[in-house]
Amino acid sequence: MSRDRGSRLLGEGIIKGLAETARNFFGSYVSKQRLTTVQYPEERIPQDESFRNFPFLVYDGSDPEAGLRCVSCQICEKECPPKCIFIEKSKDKKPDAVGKPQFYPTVFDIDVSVCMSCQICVEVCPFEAIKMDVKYDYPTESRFAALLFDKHQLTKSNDYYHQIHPTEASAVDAALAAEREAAATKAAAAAAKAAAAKPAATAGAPGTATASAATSTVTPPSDTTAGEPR
Amino acid sequence: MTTAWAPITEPNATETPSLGQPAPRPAVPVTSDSALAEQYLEISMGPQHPSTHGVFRMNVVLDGERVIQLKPVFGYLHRNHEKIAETESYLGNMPYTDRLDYICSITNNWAYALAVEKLGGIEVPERAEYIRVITGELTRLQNHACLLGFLLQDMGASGTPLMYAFREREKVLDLFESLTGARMMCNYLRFGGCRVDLPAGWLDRAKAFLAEFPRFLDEFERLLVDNEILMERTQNVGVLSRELAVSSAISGPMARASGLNYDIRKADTYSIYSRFSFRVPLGHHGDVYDRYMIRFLEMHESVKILEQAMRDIPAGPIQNPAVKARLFRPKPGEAYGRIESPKGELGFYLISDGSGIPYRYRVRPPSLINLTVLEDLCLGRNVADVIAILGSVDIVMGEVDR
Amino acid sequence: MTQTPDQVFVILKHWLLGYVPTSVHAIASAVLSILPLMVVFPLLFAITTLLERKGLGRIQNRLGPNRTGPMGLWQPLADGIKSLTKEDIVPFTADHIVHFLAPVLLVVAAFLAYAVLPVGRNMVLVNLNAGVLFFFAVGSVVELAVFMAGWSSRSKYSMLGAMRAIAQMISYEVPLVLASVVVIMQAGSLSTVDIVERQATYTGIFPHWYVFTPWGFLGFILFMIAATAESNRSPFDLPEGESEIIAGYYIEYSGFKFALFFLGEYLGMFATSGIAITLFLGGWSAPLSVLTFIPSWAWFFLKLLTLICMFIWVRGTLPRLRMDQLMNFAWEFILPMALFNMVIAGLWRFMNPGAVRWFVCAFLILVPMFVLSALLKRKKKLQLRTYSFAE
Amino acid sequence: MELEILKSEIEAAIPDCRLEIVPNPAPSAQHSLRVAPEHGLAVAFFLRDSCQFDFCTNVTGVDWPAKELTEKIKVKQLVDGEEKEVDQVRKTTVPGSLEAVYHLYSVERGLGPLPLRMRTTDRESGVHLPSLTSVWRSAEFQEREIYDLYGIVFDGHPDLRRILMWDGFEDHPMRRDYVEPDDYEYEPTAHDEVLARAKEHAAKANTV
Repeated sequence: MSRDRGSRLLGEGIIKGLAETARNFFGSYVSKQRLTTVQYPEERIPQDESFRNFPFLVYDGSDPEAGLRCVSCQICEKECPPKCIFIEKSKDKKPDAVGKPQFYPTVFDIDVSVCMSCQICVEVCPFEAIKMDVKYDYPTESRFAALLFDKHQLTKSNDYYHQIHPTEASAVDAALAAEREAAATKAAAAAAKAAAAKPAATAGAPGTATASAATSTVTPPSDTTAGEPR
Repeated sequence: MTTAWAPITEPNATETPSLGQPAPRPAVPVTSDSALAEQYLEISMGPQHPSTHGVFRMNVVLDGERVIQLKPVFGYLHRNHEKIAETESYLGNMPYTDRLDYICSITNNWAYALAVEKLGGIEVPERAEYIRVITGELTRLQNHACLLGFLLQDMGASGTPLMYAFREREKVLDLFESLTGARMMCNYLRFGGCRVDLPAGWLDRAKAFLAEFPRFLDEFERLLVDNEILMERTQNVGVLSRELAVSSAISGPMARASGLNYDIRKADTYSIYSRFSFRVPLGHHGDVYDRYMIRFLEMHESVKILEQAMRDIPAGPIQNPAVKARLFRPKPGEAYGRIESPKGELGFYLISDGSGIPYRYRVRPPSLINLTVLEDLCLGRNVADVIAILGSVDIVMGEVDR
Repeated sequence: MTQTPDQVFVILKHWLLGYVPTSVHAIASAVLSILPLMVVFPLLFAITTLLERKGLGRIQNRLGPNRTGPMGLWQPLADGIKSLTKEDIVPFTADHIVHFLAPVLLVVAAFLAYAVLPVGRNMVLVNLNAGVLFFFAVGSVVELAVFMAGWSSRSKYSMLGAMRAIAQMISYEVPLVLASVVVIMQAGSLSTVDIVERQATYTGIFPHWYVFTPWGFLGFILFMIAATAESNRSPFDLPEGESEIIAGYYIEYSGFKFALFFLGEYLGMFATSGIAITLFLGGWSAPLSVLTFIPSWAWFFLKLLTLICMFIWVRGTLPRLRMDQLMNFAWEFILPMALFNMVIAGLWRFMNPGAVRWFVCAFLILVPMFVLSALLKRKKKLQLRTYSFAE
Repeated sequence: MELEILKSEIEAAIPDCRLEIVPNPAPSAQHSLRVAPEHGLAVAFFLRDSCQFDFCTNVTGVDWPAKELTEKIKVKQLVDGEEKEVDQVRKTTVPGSLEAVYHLYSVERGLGPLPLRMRTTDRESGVHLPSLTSVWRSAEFQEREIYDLYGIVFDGHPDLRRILMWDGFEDHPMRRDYVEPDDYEYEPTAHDEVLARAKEHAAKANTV
């Protein structure tokens, strides 16, 4: 874009600049595009659906303790770049959504003053147990203790998750539902096979064996790194 | 009551400076010791200074208003990014690269991803390459707009061009927020592709933004490009010769303003830049005005690239399935990958010893290396020019100090 | 005394004087004249700070202050209270007496300049027959106050700012005076009241303002450029170049002294634009003969507000000049044009009136303007650059 | 491949200098050229002037601490009377060194990265390398950074000072064996060892 122009009066560029600011001055009364102020506390820019801030733990159903998806496999604790997640695993197990006994975290702290909401934990979690929240204003009185969110402050229901990230939540639910069906069909197939094998193995207490056989033959959970769906 | 100008007494050199005391100042050439002797005024511009673009300090020795000696001082924002990188996994380093040049976070991610892909020999699917070009060029647009605003703010135009530039930048950041989830800390690219596909309607919003971006460029040009005061303040100020530019590896718009035809998108083509037709503007004088205009013309070129990229972006996967993000262990070896970031040549040099953690992780910071010639450009000029020249170098302290 | 609304303040003053015993008559009349000026112009200063921030905001696509009061109306009050309550820090090595006196001297000098300003029909504080001379004499005291501030705060940045301020103000004082000499030549008197009287007559509905003559228009432009420099306003705000030397000579001031500096600067701006109105825009006279029913003081303040908006508009647009460019511009462009303008005014005076005179003078002004601007351009090698493109 | 040609060219031009090609197993195949420190300057001038490598983009410091290689070898040994094959673990320690890597490009000939490497004799006393700032001006700040973070002293550098750390700092933080001082202020996250250290410091602080 080369432009050549003879020598002009000294002030011509300045006058053009002044005309430009005048257009913006009068434009600001007319067009919305030239007045970009948003009165923050009263008006707020509508938040985009994929906005992310600090993480939170998802639980299905109504009871936060029982429906917690997190099985405290501590992958997110290892992968978190600024190391701001602290998990302590439970001794006993509780049945998860599919009914399989899994560990659960007795302590799940996230130090929000260190977390940079980079969502690496969401990416590496194999159980869709941790998702990104959208709430960003957490006024607290002390810098360290109050900003260390414990499990109760972090757990939020799945329909809250549907509220803030609708498309992502429905995709996650679809994937989980598919997984559960696969697990259920495999369990049913295993039960059927066990039932077929049992009559061949003549006697044996039918009732309790099939029940325990059904649950135990379902793919035994490997304690540390579970299979990775993604 | 002392009427004569009593110089502030020097802390005697013997006592070691405690943390509160300033370090004993370097010997300032004082011609003779009589009270009326000609003394040089030694001021420190920064680290708290309205126009040093962050915590950057210059020890300037002035003779009246003319600069005799200018020593830059770095390190106020030094977090030892490379030491942290030697304790994090490859994936864990990606969010930290956003914090290098915190104005263009996606191009930082791109440079790191490119280096790791060279290290691991990873291909990137078509659609991911197009998304990378689109987000990279959008980053260039908002970085150049941002810089022109700051440069004019340094030269006294009280906020008006800066506000116009930021009005446009906000639109780009909104696009990034809806794509990656965060406005400035995108953490969006992965080794072998991107993290999330374009949400529905994102491409149309991007096209709408692109349609009216040239209007901002024309407005900016009418506002100031022909302005006599700006021309007087910037023409023939801080001239950088082509030989000095090559010898001190100056890269980016600052080098092209001195006529050095070295744009990495063309010279060392990476990704799919060979498919787009765009031109590289070159200046002939290498002064602050040329650096201002080159960035201005580069915005026009970026708009052209974006139009072509948005027109023929294919459907398809956005992530190379073979690459496991979490337990990624490249084979031992080393690789140096570089891209044309808005500030210059941003390179990553990675040495891997086969484990999941990089053995050596080095960032080639364009801002720091472009500052090598700051003293050569500023010698003999006066204080107002030092600020204009520093503004035209376009530094971001996150990248300079790492 | 014809229309009462025009003379309402004069009548009010005389009515009040009636209650005062004749012994203190002189002092009371002086106080009754000074007091309204001491109230009106600081009030105008308050309004201007709000106008400036709202105007700059609108230029920059934003709203400007609107939180304090309906349209941000109480913002000046808030600023005043803030500056009163802020702690007044004086650097330890500062020269305390001179440090304290600088803002006081600045404000006193600024107020003195209003003595000769004809705010309305026979509403002038003191009708000196050398009014303009008095104005420029008092105007130069401001430089002294500025240098006192810079020198006494013993800080390097304030020292740089003070040096710059002195150089700039002195080099723009000369063209300021020369641009006004043209009007004095034409009006034949130094008294501001006579100058306004001479411009208040009309032919048909058009007034005899000097700005409508070619030399008057050029004089007005030169005067306004020099006035911007004199009051350290935008393209020439080098003494307090925020991006370079942070705040120049008043960097070491805080609290009310800092507010006093602003008051002094704005009062100086009103005074110089007041004199510009008196010399070129016909003081308090109405722009059209049919509009004389509006009181004369209203016209003065209306013109003052338009000039203030011009200052704000220029501040929102232009970047800052560098020190040596500022000086070259003063000595190599403004001064020669002002001298040339005096020659043209002389020619205008001795040619018989009519269209011929108009075109000759106008032509004789445009020629040197182009020559000088081309000369200045070539010396600085300013040109629009072309850029090559590599494929 | 052209690196061999380049190596032979250099060795022809500069009589007694020995060059060594360091293969790079990664797919990027950026093989590098190692030169002895005493010939570094001569090789650099030759590369810049005759081979037109005039764009030195990146200067990196790398720390190779001493390594212990343990390998099993078969050793004939007399064991209670007769000859027997016995495998034995032998520990050989590779001496540690600091290394400076210069990535060179050519603007005219558009040549790719040529990493030029120089190693110091050891990591304590012999940490001297020739400074290539006189050849490529871009190395000035980067060599100061390597001196600051790794401790390689570049002889002939115009202004070798610390660039990132403050002048009163003694140690070199990027070395592998750098021990972090544990008395700098940090924000103790209220958890495990960080918390423990904070408590221990608090105890020590108010006792002394």
